[in-house]
Amino acid sequence: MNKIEAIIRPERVDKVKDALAAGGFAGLNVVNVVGRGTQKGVVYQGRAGEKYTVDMLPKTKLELVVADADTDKAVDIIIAAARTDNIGDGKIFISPVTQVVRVRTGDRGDGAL
Amino acid sequence: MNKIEAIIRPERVDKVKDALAAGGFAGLNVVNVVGRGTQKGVVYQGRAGEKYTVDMLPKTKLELVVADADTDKAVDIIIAAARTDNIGDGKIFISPVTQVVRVRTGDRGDGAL
Amino acid sequence: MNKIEAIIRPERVDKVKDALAAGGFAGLNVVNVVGRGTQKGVVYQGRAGEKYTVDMLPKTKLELVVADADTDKAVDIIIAAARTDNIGDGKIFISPVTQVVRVRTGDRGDGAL
Amino acid sequence: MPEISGGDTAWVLVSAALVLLMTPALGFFYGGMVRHKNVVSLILQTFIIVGVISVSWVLWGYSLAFGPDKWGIIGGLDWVGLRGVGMEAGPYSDTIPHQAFMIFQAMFAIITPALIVGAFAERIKFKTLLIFTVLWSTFVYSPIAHWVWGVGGWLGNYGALDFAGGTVVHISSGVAALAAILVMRKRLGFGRDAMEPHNVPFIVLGAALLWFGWFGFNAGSSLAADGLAANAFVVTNTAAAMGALTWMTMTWCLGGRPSAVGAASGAVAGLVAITPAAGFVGPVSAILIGLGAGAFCYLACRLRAKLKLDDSLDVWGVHGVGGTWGAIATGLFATAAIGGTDGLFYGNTSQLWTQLAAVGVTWAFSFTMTIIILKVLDWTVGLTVNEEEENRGLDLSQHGEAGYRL
Amino acid sequence: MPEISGGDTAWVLVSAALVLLMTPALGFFYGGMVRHKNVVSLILQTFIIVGVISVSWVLWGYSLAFGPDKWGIIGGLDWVGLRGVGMEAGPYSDTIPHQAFMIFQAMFAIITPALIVGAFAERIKFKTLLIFTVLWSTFVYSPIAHWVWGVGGWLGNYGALDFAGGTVVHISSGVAALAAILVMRKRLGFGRDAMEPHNVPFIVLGAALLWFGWFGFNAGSSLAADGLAANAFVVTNTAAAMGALTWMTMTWCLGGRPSAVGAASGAVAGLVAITPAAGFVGPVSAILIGLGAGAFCYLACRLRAKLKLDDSLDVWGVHGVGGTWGAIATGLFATAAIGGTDGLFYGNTSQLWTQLAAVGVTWAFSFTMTIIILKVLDWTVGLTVNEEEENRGLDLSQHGEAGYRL
Amino acid sequence: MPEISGGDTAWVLVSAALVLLMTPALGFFYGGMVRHKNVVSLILQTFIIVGVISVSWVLWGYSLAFGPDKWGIIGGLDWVGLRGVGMEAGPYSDTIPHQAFMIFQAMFAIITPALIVGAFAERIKFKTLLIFTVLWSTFVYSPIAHWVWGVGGWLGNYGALDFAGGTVVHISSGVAALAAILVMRKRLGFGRDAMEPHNVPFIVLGAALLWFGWFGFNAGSSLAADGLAANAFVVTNTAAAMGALTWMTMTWCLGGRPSAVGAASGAVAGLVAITPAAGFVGPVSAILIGLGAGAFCYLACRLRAKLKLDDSLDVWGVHGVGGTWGAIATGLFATAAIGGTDGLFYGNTSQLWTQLAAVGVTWAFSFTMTIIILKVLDWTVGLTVNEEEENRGLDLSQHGEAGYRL
Ligand SMILES: Nc1ncnc2c1ncn2[C@@H]1O[C@H](COP(=O)(O)OP(=O)(O)O)[C@@H](O)[C@H]1O
Ligand SMILES: Nc1ncnc2c1ncn2[C@@H]1O[C@H](COP(=O)(O)OP(=O)(O)O)[C@@H](O)[C@H]1O
Ligand SMILES: Nc1ncnc2c1ncn2[C@@H]1O[C@H](COP(=O)(O)OP(=O)(O)O)[C@@H](O)[C@H]1O
Repeated sequence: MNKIEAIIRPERVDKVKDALAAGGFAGLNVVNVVGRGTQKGVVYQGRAGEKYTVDMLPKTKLELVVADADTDKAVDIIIAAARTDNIGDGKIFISPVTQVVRVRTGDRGDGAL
Repeated sequence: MNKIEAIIRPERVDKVKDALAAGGFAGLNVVNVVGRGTQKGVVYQGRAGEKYTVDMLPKTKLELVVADADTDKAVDIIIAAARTDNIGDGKIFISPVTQVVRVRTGDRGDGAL
Repeated sequence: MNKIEAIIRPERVDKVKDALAAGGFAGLNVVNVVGRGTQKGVVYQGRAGEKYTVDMLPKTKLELVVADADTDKAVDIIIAAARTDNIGDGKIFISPVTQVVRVRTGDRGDGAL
Repeated sequence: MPEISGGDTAWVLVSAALVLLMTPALGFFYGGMVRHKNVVSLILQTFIIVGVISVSWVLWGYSLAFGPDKWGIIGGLDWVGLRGVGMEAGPYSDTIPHQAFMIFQAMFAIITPALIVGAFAERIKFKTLLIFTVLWSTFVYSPIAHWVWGVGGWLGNYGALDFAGGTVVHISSGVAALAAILVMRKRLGFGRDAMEPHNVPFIVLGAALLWFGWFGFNAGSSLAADGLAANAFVVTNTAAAMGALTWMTMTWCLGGRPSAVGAASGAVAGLVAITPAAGFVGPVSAILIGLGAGAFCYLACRLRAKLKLDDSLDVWGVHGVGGTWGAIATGLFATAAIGGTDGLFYGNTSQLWTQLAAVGVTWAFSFTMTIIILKVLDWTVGLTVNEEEENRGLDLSQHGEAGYRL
Repeated sequence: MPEISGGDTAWVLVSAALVLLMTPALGFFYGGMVRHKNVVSLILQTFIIVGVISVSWVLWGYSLAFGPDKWGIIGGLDWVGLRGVGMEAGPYSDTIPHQAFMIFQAMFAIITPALIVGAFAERIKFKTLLIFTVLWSTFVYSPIAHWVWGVGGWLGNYGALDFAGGTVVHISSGVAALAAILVMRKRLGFGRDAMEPHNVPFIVLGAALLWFGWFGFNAGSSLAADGLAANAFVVTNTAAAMGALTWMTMTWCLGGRPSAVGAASGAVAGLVAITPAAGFVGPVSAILIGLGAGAFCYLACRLRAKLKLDDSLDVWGVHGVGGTWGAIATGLFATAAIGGTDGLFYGNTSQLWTQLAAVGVTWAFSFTMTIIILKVLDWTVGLTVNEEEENRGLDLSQHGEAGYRL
Repeated sequence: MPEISGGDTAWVLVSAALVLLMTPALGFFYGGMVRHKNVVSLILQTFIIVGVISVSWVLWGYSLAFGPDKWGIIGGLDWVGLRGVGMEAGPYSDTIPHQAFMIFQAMFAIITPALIVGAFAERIKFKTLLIFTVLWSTFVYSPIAHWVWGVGGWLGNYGALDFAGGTVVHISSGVAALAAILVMRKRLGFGRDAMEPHNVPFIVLGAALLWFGWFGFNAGSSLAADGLAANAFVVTNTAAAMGALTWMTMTWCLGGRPSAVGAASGAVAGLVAITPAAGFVGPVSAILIGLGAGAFCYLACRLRAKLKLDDSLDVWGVHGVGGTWGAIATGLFATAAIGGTDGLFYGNTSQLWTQLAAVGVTWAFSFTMTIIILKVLDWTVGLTVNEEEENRGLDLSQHGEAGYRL
């Protein structure tokens, strides 16, 4: 199994979530983060007109664990729904998960997903 | 080493935390998330009596890194303390961790846990 | 690639972030957590003078994904900037990442970092 | 000639201050109800309406509403820029400075358009809102205020009773809300997403300050610190209480749990309904008026939801329906022992017809005019923000400010 | 016959409005102190008590407390539904409408049971709270108010001084809190988990609005806009200030750091203690009363914690102890130059005994009656929520509403 | 001898209550503007200043400011501990109790040092702040208040007009802020990190309550419920409104988006500027004064930022510059028809020079004295917290309290 961590624009969360559900990926977690990427930061005007470069911008991180075979499909769904073609669209990271357990039943393995 | 990520009911966090401590697992992190699982969502009545299905419910995620040999023990403790036998009890994910460093000393490896 | 998760003191986040940027590590995410470690907890006085031991303390988690070759460099930068030599300085965990995707372009691999 | 009375002047000035506070209070009542990404927008919209109308009222609004009458339908321009509105008594009271009356009325002129913003919350363009406020206040509020309260106004002459603004303030704004949502698109995701309040304490804070300020609104409308003011104060409190109890009980029985938002909304509904009646009815009637307000307004909001109308914060359900019920209830419960006029239950049938006529006229006028104003704005500056802006939230997209950084 | 005075009426109406605001303010003071999962419950509990008592006071509470005396212990039912309580002056003041007095007193009747909710915060069943409020107000508050303030009430006749409610409001509620926590189970995790305030700004907001409203409470109790009102105003402010400074200093010396919650609590303690004394003592005495209040109440809260009593928000420590100290201090610091009666330090020993007797009677009566009422509720509807509900928080489990969605 | 007037007394007591509320309101205005880790510190600092000055004013502050004059520059110690300040009328008004005047003035003495805390927010040591407050109030505020308002005070005798505290309150505190930031180090990360407001609703809540309270501040300064009070009320509201509109428009034009913080700041700027003028100018002048306030103060804040001065919350830009503009504007727009004195635009050139002189004196005195006091504190207790404490935030490091636990 793989864990997909997708860091996307907050305003695209609903769209991505719905697209994933439509693609059969119900399970996921969402958490708000602040992130910095290769984008140089947004120039921002303070209360008194002074200029700041804010490099840490609010992003939303989606985490979902999927079976190996489904990984590419899920990633493609996320990209399709999250992409605006502008800098700051975000990143997706994939890492291995060795075991999954359903708390309610104690079941393990792919079936517990 | 393994990372255990347990997504559980917020009202069970204290119980799980205490049980882990009793089992010798002091170190852990807690973060609030909202999550969606196979449960179909909760039907909810809005201010004006209209019905909504809210599919993203507040959950709490526990993260702890443990030695390989302790993994099953920790998982069992979590299940025992978090389980209510109702839908929405949550999931546990296990993934490999290759290195751990203690910031204060720079120590690495199992001993730094 | 590796994912570095560094759990550090909140008051050191800015210093660590700046040091990482100076070292060429732009991309990262920050999220607030509460954590418990081997430190025994802080004794705290309640409103009416009663004593509590609070074992869960606020920490900040930095997440960054880096190429394999850069991992040690990044870890060293973090340690140098986060260390106060007191209990509670935090931990760093390293785990494998198998793939990274840039949402804006769909690019994969190290180049997408 | 009676002199300026210190007691009356103190009371009216305090009342004006209390009513001023109601508009920012409304900002919290509304701001707590929207999603967190729009809290700044609601709070700013109400706050800046205080700014806009405070100035326009001094410049022309007061003159149009209360200035020397023209044909029963509008005040003249004689008092533009407050020329002749001075520190001595004016035509509306012998015992308080004319300026005190003017500023007390200013606060009513301020809160009325502010009430409407709840209808198109979370999607209106800020610039459009500002223009709408000026136009609506000038072409809807000032005329209605003149008809009902201005010396020579035709509805007042006709005998319509409106102690503190059931028609002038609540029906006018509540019906404008209804008109607005018929002209304007719904919020994205309306009917599908849960759009629950993001800050319940703010809602109750707003409601509590509204309740507090409403004593100025209603009891201040006596324009004197006398027995009538005391009566208005008592019935105001009683109806608010009963409205809160009723609405909360409705959410308990029909929704399963007693809701804080329901209690707060019910208090406001009770306050709305007692507004026209405050100088005409006694405390036991106030209990019934509050009961009716809680029940009717709650049901109106459910109806609105059923009809899939996106009156974001139920302005029509609370102010339109509550104001209408209050105006009718005045025709039912008024007693000559308190305000000099009897209602239906005290044997005077005709007053009820007068009240219904005033209600009908106000509905029709406010509805029509609001549609016209918004249509014009739709063709010119546009009404709502675009999809991207709405998704990000108005706070960031319109004002560049996040509500909270916690 | 003296006429209604505009100045006095304005002052008493404003004061009533100020005291009304105190109860929602209390909701914020309390709501900020609990954990975030119970903020709605505290804010709603206090808010809805405004609703409940506003209505019951009009229907029967006022008559029982202030109506024509029966045997010195209770008012008759003559004024039920406010029959005969009109726009003219009544027996309690010649210069203000009877209704103004009635509604001013209503606000006291409202806040008193609201104070008690702090004791069983975070665990009471909502339905139980509502029933308790009605019973307690009817069988505890109205009698005590009659004894002390009603025409013919025996404690007033006996010579007990209580300018604005040290016994009637604060001892009665503070002792009821003590009784309640002896009958009711503790919160889950009490004594083990940190249950620190979730929103310190709300606590200070509540305290600030309480302070503001307390000017109406104390200075309004003069029932006239006169020198006595000014004196009450001054000593109220002074004692509040000194209470805040003292409690904060205690947290600094004994706890290591000056605490904002401590400053806010100390201000409230000072306000409580000056309440019975406000019309009898001067400003320098007020400094000492505030000093005592800050110190005694802080120590009482520490004692409470030591004894492992779960008075969640220290109602007994602040209102019970503060009210008791204030009642005694009135017997010490009263001076005939201000309120017509001397206390111990001005040579009149007997007043102190009178005060102590009144304190004792109030403690005993409130304690016993509260135990009885709660025992009955325990056997019938039950007192507290179950474990699962408490863990989720009362907001979601009792009201289906989350305080914040940020 | 005229008697105490109920109307005037009611009005002044209400005004005192309103002004009391302004200081905690300021706590929210400031507290919302800082980062979340310092919200408790700002709210506590303003709250405890209410405590500190309430007591010191009773003990010696009032006597120094308003007591029997010594050489035109200070009040004597005759009224220490309020000896002789009683329930009858005093030298400052024939129609209200002397204590009412005293406590009304106390509220001004309280808010003035509280205004200054915005300058060194997020870095001052709490203990230092307390000592500074006592010293500054005694050696800066009391003298200036005496000069301008005390019987026999030299600036008042000289003819300087200051209706409600443009020089006494706003210039004195705004210039002290400027002095303070020249003596004190900047916040860590100033000029590099974004230090944006953490809670915009709190800012607007604070501004709204300030606006509300300011009616007491300005209209209460008439010391009577009369036409002059009504005029002051009207121009206060008008200038606040215009200030809000102007500043918000400036942020729109120069910053790209209409800002809620800007609207709130502009309202405060307008209120500051109208303060000295409120009893001397009419509503149309108030519009111009508010316009000037919004524009000048906004530009002053930009200048401050350009100069890299770390006046954390722009106390100088708003109160120093706004107060100066108001004092000058009084010399321009005053009309004898309202306050008995004409300004430049009504043909009286000399008044402008008098105003400028008063402004200059106040700037020089406050600036010098503040520098001296802070230098002494720097050498003794130290001014700012250390780096580690500042990074953690003052809430935890100074007070051991987290603002929010959500
Ligand atoms: N190396 C990284 N490790 C972890 N998170 C990253 C990394 N690089 C970027 N991110 C996250 O992805 C977000 C978008 O990155 P950015 O580089 O701006 O996107 P883009 O691909 O459009 O250039 C950042 O805000 C940050 O949260
Ligand atoms: N595939 C997944 N990836 C990540 N998180 C998941 C996944 N499936 C479930 N979760 C998390 O676990 C929680 C509980 O899941 P759910 O399916 O409701 O539990 P149950 O096992 O009782 O059916 C969800 O709210 C979500 O936070
Ligand atoms: N085994 C673990 N798994 C996950 N997080 C941990 C673990 N141990 C410690 N942490 C995190 O690291 C933080 C610091 O740990 P601690 O043991 O106090 O540091 P130190 O190395 O100074 O003793 C904790 O608050 C917790 O957030």
